[in-house]
Amino acid sequence: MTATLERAPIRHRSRFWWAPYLGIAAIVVYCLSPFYWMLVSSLRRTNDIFDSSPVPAPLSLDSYEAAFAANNGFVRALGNSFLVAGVTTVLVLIIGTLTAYALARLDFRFKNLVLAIIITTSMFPGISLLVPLLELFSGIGWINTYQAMIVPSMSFALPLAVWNLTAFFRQMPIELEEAAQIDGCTPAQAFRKVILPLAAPGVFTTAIITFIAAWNEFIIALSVVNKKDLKTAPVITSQFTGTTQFDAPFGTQMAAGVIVTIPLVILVLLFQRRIVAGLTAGGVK
Amino acid sequence: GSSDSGGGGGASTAPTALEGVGPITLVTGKDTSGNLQNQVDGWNTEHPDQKVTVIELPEDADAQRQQMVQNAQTKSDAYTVLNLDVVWTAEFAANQWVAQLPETEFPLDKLLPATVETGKYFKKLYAVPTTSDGGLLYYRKDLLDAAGAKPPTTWAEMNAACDKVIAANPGLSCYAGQFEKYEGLTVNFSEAVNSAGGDVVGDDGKPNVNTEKAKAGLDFLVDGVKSGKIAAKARTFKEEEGRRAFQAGELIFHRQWPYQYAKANAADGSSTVAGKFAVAPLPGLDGPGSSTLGGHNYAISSFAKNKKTALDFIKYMVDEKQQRANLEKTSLAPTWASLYDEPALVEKFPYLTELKKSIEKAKKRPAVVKYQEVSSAIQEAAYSAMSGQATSADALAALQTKLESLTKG
Amino acid sequence: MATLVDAPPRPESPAPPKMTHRNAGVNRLAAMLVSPTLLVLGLVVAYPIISALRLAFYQRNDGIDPETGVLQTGDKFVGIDNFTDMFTGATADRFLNALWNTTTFTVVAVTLEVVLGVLMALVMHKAFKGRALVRASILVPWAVPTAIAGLLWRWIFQADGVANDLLPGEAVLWTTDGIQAWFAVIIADTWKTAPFIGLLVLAGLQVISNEVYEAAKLDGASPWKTFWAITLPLVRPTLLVAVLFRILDTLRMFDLPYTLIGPGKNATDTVTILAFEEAVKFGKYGPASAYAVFLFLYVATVAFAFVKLLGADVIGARTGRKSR
Amino acid sequence: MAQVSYDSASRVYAGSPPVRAVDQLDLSVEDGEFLVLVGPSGSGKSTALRMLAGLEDVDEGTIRIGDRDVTHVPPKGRDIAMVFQSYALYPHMTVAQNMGFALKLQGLSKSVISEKVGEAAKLLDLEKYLDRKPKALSGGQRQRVAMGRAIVRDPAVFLMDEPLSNLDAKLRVETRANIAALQRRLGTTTIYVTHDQVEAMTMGHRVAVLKDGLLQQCDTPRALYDRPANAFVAGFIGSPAMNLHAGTVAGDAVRLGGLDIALPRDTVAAIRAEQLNTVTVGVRPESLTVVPSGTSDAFGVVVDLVEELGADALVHGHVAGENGDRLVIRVDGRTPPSLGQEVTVSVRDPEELHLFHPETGERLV
Amino acid sequence: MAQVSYDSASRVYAGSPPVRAVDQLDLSVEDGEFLVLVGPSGSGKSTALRMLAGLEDVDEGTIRIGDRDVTHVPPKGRDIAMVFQSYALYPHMTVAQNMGFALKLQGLSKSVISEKVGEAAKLLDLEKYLDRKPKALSGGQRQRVAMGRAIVRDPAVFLMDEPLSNLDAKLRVETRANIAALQRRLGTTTIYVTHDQVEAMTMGHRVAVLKDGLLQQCDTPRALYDRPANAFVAGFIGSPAMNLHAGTVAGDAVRLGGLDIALPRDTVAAIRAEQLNTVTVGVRPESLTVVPSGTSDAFGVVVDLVEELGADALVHGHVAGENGDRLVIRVDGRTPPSLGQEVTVSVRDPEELHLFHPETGERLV
Ligand SMILES: Nc1ncnc2c1ncn2[C@@H]1O[C@H](COP(=O)(O)OP(=O)(O)OP(=O)(O)O)[C@@H](O)[C@H]1O
Ligand SMILES: Nc1ncnc2c1ncn2[C@@H]1O[C@H](COP(=O)(O)OP(=O)(O)OP(=O)(O)O)[C@@H](O)[C@H]1O
Ligand SMILES: [Mg+2]
Ligand SMILES: [Mg+2]
Repeated sequence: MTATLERAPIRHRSRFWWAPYLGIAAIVVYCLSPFYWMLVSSLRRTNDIFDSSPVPAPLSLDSYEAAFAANNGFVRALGNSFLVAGVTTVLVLIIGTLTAYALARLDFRFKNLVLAIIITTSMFPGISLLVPLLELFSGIGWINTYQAMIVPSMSFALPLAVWNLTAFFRQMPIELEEAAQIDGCTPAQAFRKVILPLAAPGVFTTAIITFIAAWNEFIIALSVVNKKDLKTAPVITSQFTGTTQFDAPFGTQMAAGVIVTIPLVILVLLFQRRIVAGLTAGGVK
Repeated sequence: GSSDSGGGGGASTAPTALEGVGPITLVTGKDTSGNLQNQVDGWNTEHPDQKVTVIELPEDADAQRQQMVQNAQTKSDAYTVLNLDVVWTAEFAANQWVAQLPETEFPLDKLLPATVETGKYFKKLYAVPTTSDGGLLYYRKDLLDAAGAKPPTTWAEMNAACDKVIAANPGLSCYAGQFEKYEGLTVNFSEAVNSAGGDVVGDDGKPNVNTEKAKAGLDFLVDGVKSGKIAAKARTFKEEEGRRAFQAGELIFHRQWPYQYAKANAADGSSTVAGKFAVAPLPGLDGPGSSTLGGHNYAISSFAKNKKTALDFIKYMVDEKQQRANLEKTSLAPTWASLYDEPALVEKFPYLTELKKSIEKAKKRPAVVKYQEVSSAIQEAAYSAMSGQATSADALAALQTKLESLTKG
Repeated sequence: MATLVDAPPRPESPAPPKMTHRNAGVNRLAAMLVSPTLLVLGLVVAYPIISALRLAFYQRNDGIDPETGVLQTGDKFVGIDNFTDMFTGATADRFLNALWNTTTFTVVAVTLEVVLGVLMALVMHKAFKGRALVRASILVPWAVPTAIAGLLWRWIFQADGVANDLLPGEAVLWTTDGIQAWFAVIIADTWKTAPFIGLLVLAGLQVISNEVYEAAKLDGASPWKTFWAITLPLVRPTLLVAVLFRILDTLRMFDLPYTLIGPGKNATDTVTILAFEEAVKFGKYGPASAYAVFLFLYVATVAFAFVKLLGADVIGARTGRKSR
Repeated sequence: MAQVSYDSASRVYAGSPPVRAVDQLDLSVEDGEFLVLVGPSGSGKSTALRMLAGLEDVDEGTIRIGDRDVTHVPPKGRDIAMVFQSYALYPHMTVAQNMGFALKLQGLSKSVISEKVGEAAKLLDLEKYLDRKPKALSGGQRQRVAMGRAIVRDPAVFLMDEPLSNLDAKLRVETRANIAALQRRLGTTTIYVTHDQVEAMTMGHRVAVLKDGLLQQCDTPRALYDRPANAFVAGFIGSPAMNLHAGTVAGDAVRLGGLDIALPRDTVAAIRAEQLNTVTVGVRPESLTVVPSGTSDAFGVVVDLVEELGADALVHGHVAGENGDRLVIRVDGRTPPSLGQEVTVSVRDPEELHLFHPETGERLV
Repeated sequence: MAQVSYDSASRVYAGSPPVRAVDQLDLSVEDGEFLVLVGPSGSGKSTALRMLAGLEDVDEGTIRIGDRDVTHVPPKGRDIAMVFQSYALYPHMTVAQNMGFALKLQGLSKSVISEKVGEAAKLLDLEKYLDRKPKALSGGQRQRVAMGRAIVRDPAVFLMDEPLSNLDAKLRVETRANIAALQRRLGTTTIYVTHDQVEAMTMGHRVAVLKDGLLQQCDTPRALYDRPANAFVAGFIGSPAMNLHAGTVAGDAVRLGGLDIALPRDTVAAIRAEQLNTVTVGVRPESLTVVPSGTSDAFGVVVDLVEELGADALVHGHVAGENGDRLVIRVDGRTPPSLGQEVTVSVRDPEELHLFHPETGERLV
């Protein structure tokens, strides 16, 4: 038998080898088709925006030009968004990791209470927090500052980050951490040098989620900042208008939607490399 | 700078003197034309020490209002001049979020009286109108001409015209307005009631919708839906959806704001009805109906600094020069009465004549503190009647009760 | 720990005092690690929550000065009136309806999202060429800002939008009040957030050791059976966290029905929309806070029940060295 | 280099009933001593090591290293190196990084680290694999890496938990010798868990036997083999295991397999003192010899199974007659008896009999 | 029950250079046979098993079970049970669930499952732990669970990868016997990886020796021990290992340790045919005996180290004189020589010498 030659095909081609790929295709289509519509709408001319042909003809970058029109300050807003979301993500990961470590590995009093408190803060309808928060920020002079956007974003992202990281750290083989401690690590070092790299899928997932959440945060950013220089992309997007009061600049908004989504996609592409399997393989029996 | 001491009106009701000179902010929904910045720049070069900074809020009116309310609640001095929708005046005035303004400081007599009314609360001026708006009936002149019909002045005429046109052009629908459940529905309902000779809230501030006339008004809408004269999908229309339908040639009559005029006439192919329509005053039950007033007023936040500058800036903005420039640039309806009669402008904006009529005859929406709740109640009543969930009589009776409790005082 | 009863007392053993000492050390370390998180949460969330709690027992004075039309200022304490009004007052129907919507949205949407999300995770987990792109595209819906997603879906669902173009038959008026609006919200929400669950579950999948799968293969498990008996139980910790947070979020759902369908529609009003309208539109902060507080309690109850029923290992009583 | 002692140290896992994995352990290991810890699977060996390493709470009692009470000292502060039974390799590091990790933490320079790692790798035949990650290694290679990680350091105490269990015989003999030599050279106190009889007998200065968390005996290998403290140790130490049977006391002799064996005087005295009728008699497989049939003081054994080990063979059989006790005899590997055959067996020397209390299992004298 | 064969099967791990973990393996196992696979750590034993199980790609060649070419059949379709070297227990299932999983998949009823699991647990002394999760078990207990998981099924082929390595000697002997008995009773074809000499010698019908992925020899244990095909096998099988030294050919004799040992005639013929001056001479530790000094045909050995194993002792020493070869002698455990002493040693029987080609290592005759 010439198994060598036929190996690969035989091994992988069962009768329904294509079924998983069909599934993948279906899911990708499901996820992308509304986005595609967004893209298509953003590429239509303002005047045939109501068209419903699947491919815009003629293609037009009007909407993008409008979005990037100098007076919109959209580029600057993108920068602000990056700053706010980036700082939020880094800080959330740092302090969330510390907390998650304590929750996953230490046995201390009130642990469940702490977990409960953390998640409790995710139970209050966010819009009800807005006015008191504004009062608070006015009181401490935070209006028109980056931290006024960063700190609330952090507090919205933290509960999930902590819970998720806790679940991950708890799944890491404890022997590895023990081995590191024997090797002379403090618990903190053991955690940082051994557990954290192995929990990369969880950490990067948390990073992606936090970043996206912070990137898309709207109502706080809108309320605590009124200087154009500090506004984030979603806020600027909400201010896009057409030529009159009632004229919803749908194309421009969709263009903006595409533009603010693209960096996230790139980010996901970058981060997802770290979401890999088998990091702990070969570690313990 | 100006050396006028801001003269407050009545002693007890004008608690704050409008004082202080220096940089201020103008808070507004995003400028649609780019002209605002020009106007502000103009002011800024004249008054370098009293710079005006524009703070743009979201395009969505509810979001604008939310920001302004929040700002008032936190008593922040970040906002100085507020660009308020006409219907917000009462709420902002009653809450003392905006300062009372000295009437004598403004050329109110040069403005359209109806618009000035929208800036008043309990007979005192809190806001100065800078732009106005009124509803118009857009109609397909070509089709009506072909069917030999005249622009209608009553609903009956309109229906009759429709029947004729549709007989020749099956598939068209007769009429649409803004019937989605939002502020536009309040406007359309109010217009219907007013055009039937009724009142939503009387001049005495008492609600008055449980009347035959109001019912006749509501029935115009309800029957329209039932008979199909108003297409089912029109119940999802806001301004833009309606405009699209009209431009696509699906509608014979359309109640719409003036902004549609230019768009529907665009010759770039986006509109199939360019040059085929005209505008008329809204029709009514027994004769021409009346529109509801739209538009924006400038007011001064009570918590702001440099109110004197703010006052001067508003004066600058309502001035004829600025209004003319604004009209030319943005085609927004001015409040400066004489502009409507300038031939040059009328030629450029052919609807001005009809619009002026419309605004002059227009009624303002209820000037009540709890306007938002009133409006919600109206929308609820109109929406449920139009969707057939309630009879118009029941809906109006319920609305009356609701409004009474809301305006109790 | 040192409390085992059947151990004979050993007076010479210095253990008990030291144990407390050691615990004190652990407690202190834990306090240090946990406090930054609690601080941030405290700063941003605790104060507002407390002030909202307080407001729930107040109502605004709303008499108008008949001369000037100026509103009276200040709040009055009304006890639990705001809460009783919720259930018996003029808006009780609307509230109960909103509560029903909130609940049904949560049950249905979260269920769908879990199913889809897990499927997505499995797809993203599979190794094949171009996986990175598939991963990225699956996450696209979740990356689209909610406000824009609302607009987008409104666009799709409008009377002559694509949804109706694609569907056969009469055009459906998705955004008018009625069951179709409810479905529209479910569809949009599922689309938007299933990737979130997918991403979290994906990460959970990565830490399952391959050997366990090999063992299952040899034990004769079909892929389907492997999924149920091996994969699912092993991703459970992460899946539960994902679902828990989705439940919390969906119970507080606001943006999507608000932008997609609009407020005031019976089929899609949620409790948060009511709270928002009361507060932001009508300026009635007392009742609004009462809604918020009620919702808060409701969410807490659901979350508690969820954790109790399913999530013993989510909060994991046993940790650290005790179990190796 | 340090002395190590457990003072009534216990580890109790919560549960119902609680598992007393290590129960009131009293054990002290001299400075520089090589102590081998043996015991059945689940007897608490790993737990005892982990307690000493600081990885497991000490629920009762104390543990000392040198003069220090380390009961509550974190692992880092104990200066201990450990080979984990489950390897516990760092999956994200290469073999070299795994081995050098502790050194890096000590702040040694790169060149010193790579030198030390190189030495250890050479010792363990791992040079070819230094750049691989653990998952690309075979079981035995992983175990050697785990071993190497402990060896490169120069700790006060070595703890090794079955460090050679996955190695082949040859490598094992070599590594065993290497470790013993290393330990002797460095003089590092070592506690070594194994289940390999040869390792237990050859490597340590003393051997401690655990059972169900309880220490049974701790003595030199020879003493353990020659004078097991109780029937359990007797049966546990030595492979194949000692034959243990109930024997009837008949005057100054004990009756075993139909054979009366005279007992030494002090043994008899002990039996008398306890007023026993039966005793547990232990005899090692090599204490039995196959003799020509007809020899006196011998009994017949029917051969059930012969295991040939090469050098010698193990004869599994039962005493001829009904319900005869089963026993194992070690015979020369070149001339094993055949299956079913009846061979005549005698006890080499009555001194080589071990007598235990039938109930408590304690050694009699 | 099925015959198994590897036909030039290879497994190559990508890398530079690629690792040929299993290299052109040709091996066939009879239906019902018990084949033991041995080899140094990293020689490809686990890989060979995993190839048969379908867990590893077969890069060249084919694998058959019964008459079927299963090279590309998924594991599920092969009807194989395997004990993993790293256990691979299901962490979320109790011991009972771990063992019953395969049966549950077969759709057996609860009562049947619990009966079978109970039986296996009894066999493996796991009854007390049935409700525990793996992480609350000791290393040996985990290994037994892994074993139990394979045993409860009734597969066509058993694959066991060092299934007893973490068990103590006693349990190991018992389990070994149990497995052998079970295998004989069921007649299930079994491939068993071990590095334990005793297991290798006693359990299997045949033993296959791997080195660097290459099959060295596959024969009965006895044959392997008595006639190793090459120097590698000779050194690998048997513990302690065979003494292997270069010997000079001197006429009909070979000179070893200053001693001329006459060779059998066919051996001499073979040496002549190859025109060799030196050969590798192998002699097992037990083929050397300590004789009274002065005996002829003997040589002096200086004792370097004595390992007492209980029954016997291993004497490590070197041939007296400069640079004398190091060698190991097995002596009676009761009278070991002491360190530094010079003992006189002779070869028990020249027939017990093994001669290998000095370069290829192949056995001569
Ligand atoms: N993923 C891999 N990549 C590269 N080489 C590998 C990989 N997995 C195993 N190897 C190598 O293949 C060889 C054979 O490994 P295998 O596990 O079969 O050895 P083994 O005979 O079972 O050894 P042990 O007795 O130590 O378990 C080893 O040298 C190992 O290092
Ligand atoms: N987390 C736990 N909960 C309950 N019991 C446990 C736990 N961990 C270990 N045990 C039990 O404690 C006992 C001692 O375990 P330990 O690992 O010390 O045994 P061991 O002597 O090392 O055995 P082996 O030779 O099999 O490795 C075992 O019976 C084991 O089942
Ligand atoms: Mg152990
Ligand atoms: Mg192996």
